[in-house]
Amino acid sequence: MSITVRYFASLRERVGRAEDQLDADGNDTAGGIWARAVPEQAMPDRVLIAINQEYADADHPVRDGDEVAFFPPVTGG
Amino acid sequence: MSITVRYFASLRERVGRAEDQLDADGNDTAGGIWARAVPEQAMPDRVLIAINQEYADADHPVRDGDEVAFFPPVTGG
Amino acid sequence: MSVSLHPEPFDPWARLAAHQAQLPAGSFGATAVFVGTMRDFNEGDDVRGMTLEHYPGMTEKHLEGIVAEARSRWPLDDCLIAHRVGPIEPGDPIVLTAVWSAHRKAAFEACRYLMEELKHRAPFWKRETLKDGQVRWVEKNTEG
Amino acid sequence: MSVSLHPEPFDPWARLAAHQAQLPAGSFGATAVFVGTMRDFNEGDDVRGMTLEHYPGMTEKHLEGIVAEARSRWPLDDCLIAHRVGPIEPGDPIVLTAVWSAHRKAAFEACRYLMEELKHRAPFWKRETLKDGQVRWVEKNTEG
Repeated sequence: MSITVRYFASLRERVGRAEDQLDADGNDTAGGIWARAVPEQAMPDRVLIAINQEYADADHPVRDGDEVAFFPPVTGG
Repeated sequence: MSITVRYFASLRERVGRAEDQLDADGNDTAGGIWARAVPEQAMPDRVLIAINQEYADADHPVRDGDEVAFFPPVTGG
Repeated sequence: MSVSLHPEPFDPWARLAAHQAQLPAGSFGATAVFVGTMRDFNEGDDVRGMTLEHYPGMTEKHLEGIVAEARSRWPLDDCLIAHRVGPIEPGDPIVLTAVWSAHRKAAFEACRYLMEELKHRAPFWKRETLKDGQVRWVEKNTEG
Repeated sequence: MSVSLHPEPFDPWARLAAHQAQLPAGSFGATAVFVGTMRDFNEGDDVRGMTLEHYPGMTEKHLEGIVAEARSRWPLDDCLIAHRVGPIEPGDPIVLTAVWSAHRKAAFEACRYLMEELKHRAPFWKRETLKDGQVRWVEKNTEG
């Protein structure tokens, strides 16, 4: 198993890829996942985070097998 | 010329006719028109009044040639 | 701007499609619509049919006044009101109000305003026929 | 209850007619509808086209959650949300929300709630192509 990290919209373009696969370290949070996956960039202030397709905060724990997504403010409708 | 008095919906049934023609007396109000046209019945409390198809109060003056309408609270839509 | 009274059943969705086809495409961003439909029950009783009486002339004039007032209060591209008159059966649309605007706040607020004004002031009166054949004037409008 | 994403243009009025045909006639009295349409201008610029990105899976789940929340807050007979994804042209409908209820207050409020929640939380992102060919992500949603 591993953790799937996904990026959407302008954030995907900024990161330069749509997806990463990370090994779980047993003590991850959503914010920690960003720091490990995109070490060259600070997590943007207004980023939205979803864990397994539900909104979550940066300090929410992440477990092996989870899908963590990062994306900018939504602009649908 | 004369004043046309019209009754609608349940009020028309209560008055027993749809329309009256009255001679103007030069000093009429909407309430006065009712009293002259339907002397056998007091004007209902919740009656709505329109003069020339615009809402008006009972003390609004009525002139020769005007159309005065009396009807119950509206229930459209 | 369109205000119309319909002695025959009308299809609100077809009416909207036809009206909107006349507006310049790409000019409006928000459309808010309300449709009131006749139910087969009212105040606890089964209702078989209804007749809608109106005041020819004043009713149209009053509806046009409501539309003008809405256009003075909100920035609107267009408005539409259609209302049935005469005999109506359960399931028939009674009223359609629609508003086109650049923004959804104006569209929602103006559409609701049209309906509230229409319900409280436009000269229409409903007479219901109940399942047992009894006929009664509706005394109180449906709550907002 | 119906939530759908449309990679191709859809006709909101035909969608409403088809959906409503499935509901028991005479059961609902009030239908409130909102349609968001792509305009050919935004923030002062002429816009030639747009692409709507979404998060497959989460977007549908989130819209279903919004509908469930609305149904827990208001007494509703039915709800419908349809949303475009992919390439979109000016004049194309982007979003449709519709609510059927016994009373107009619940219908209006719930329809507006669906739109506000969708605008603020549903994972969609717009990328515009301007008239001069420049491409930009829309950063701020249209105001309510």
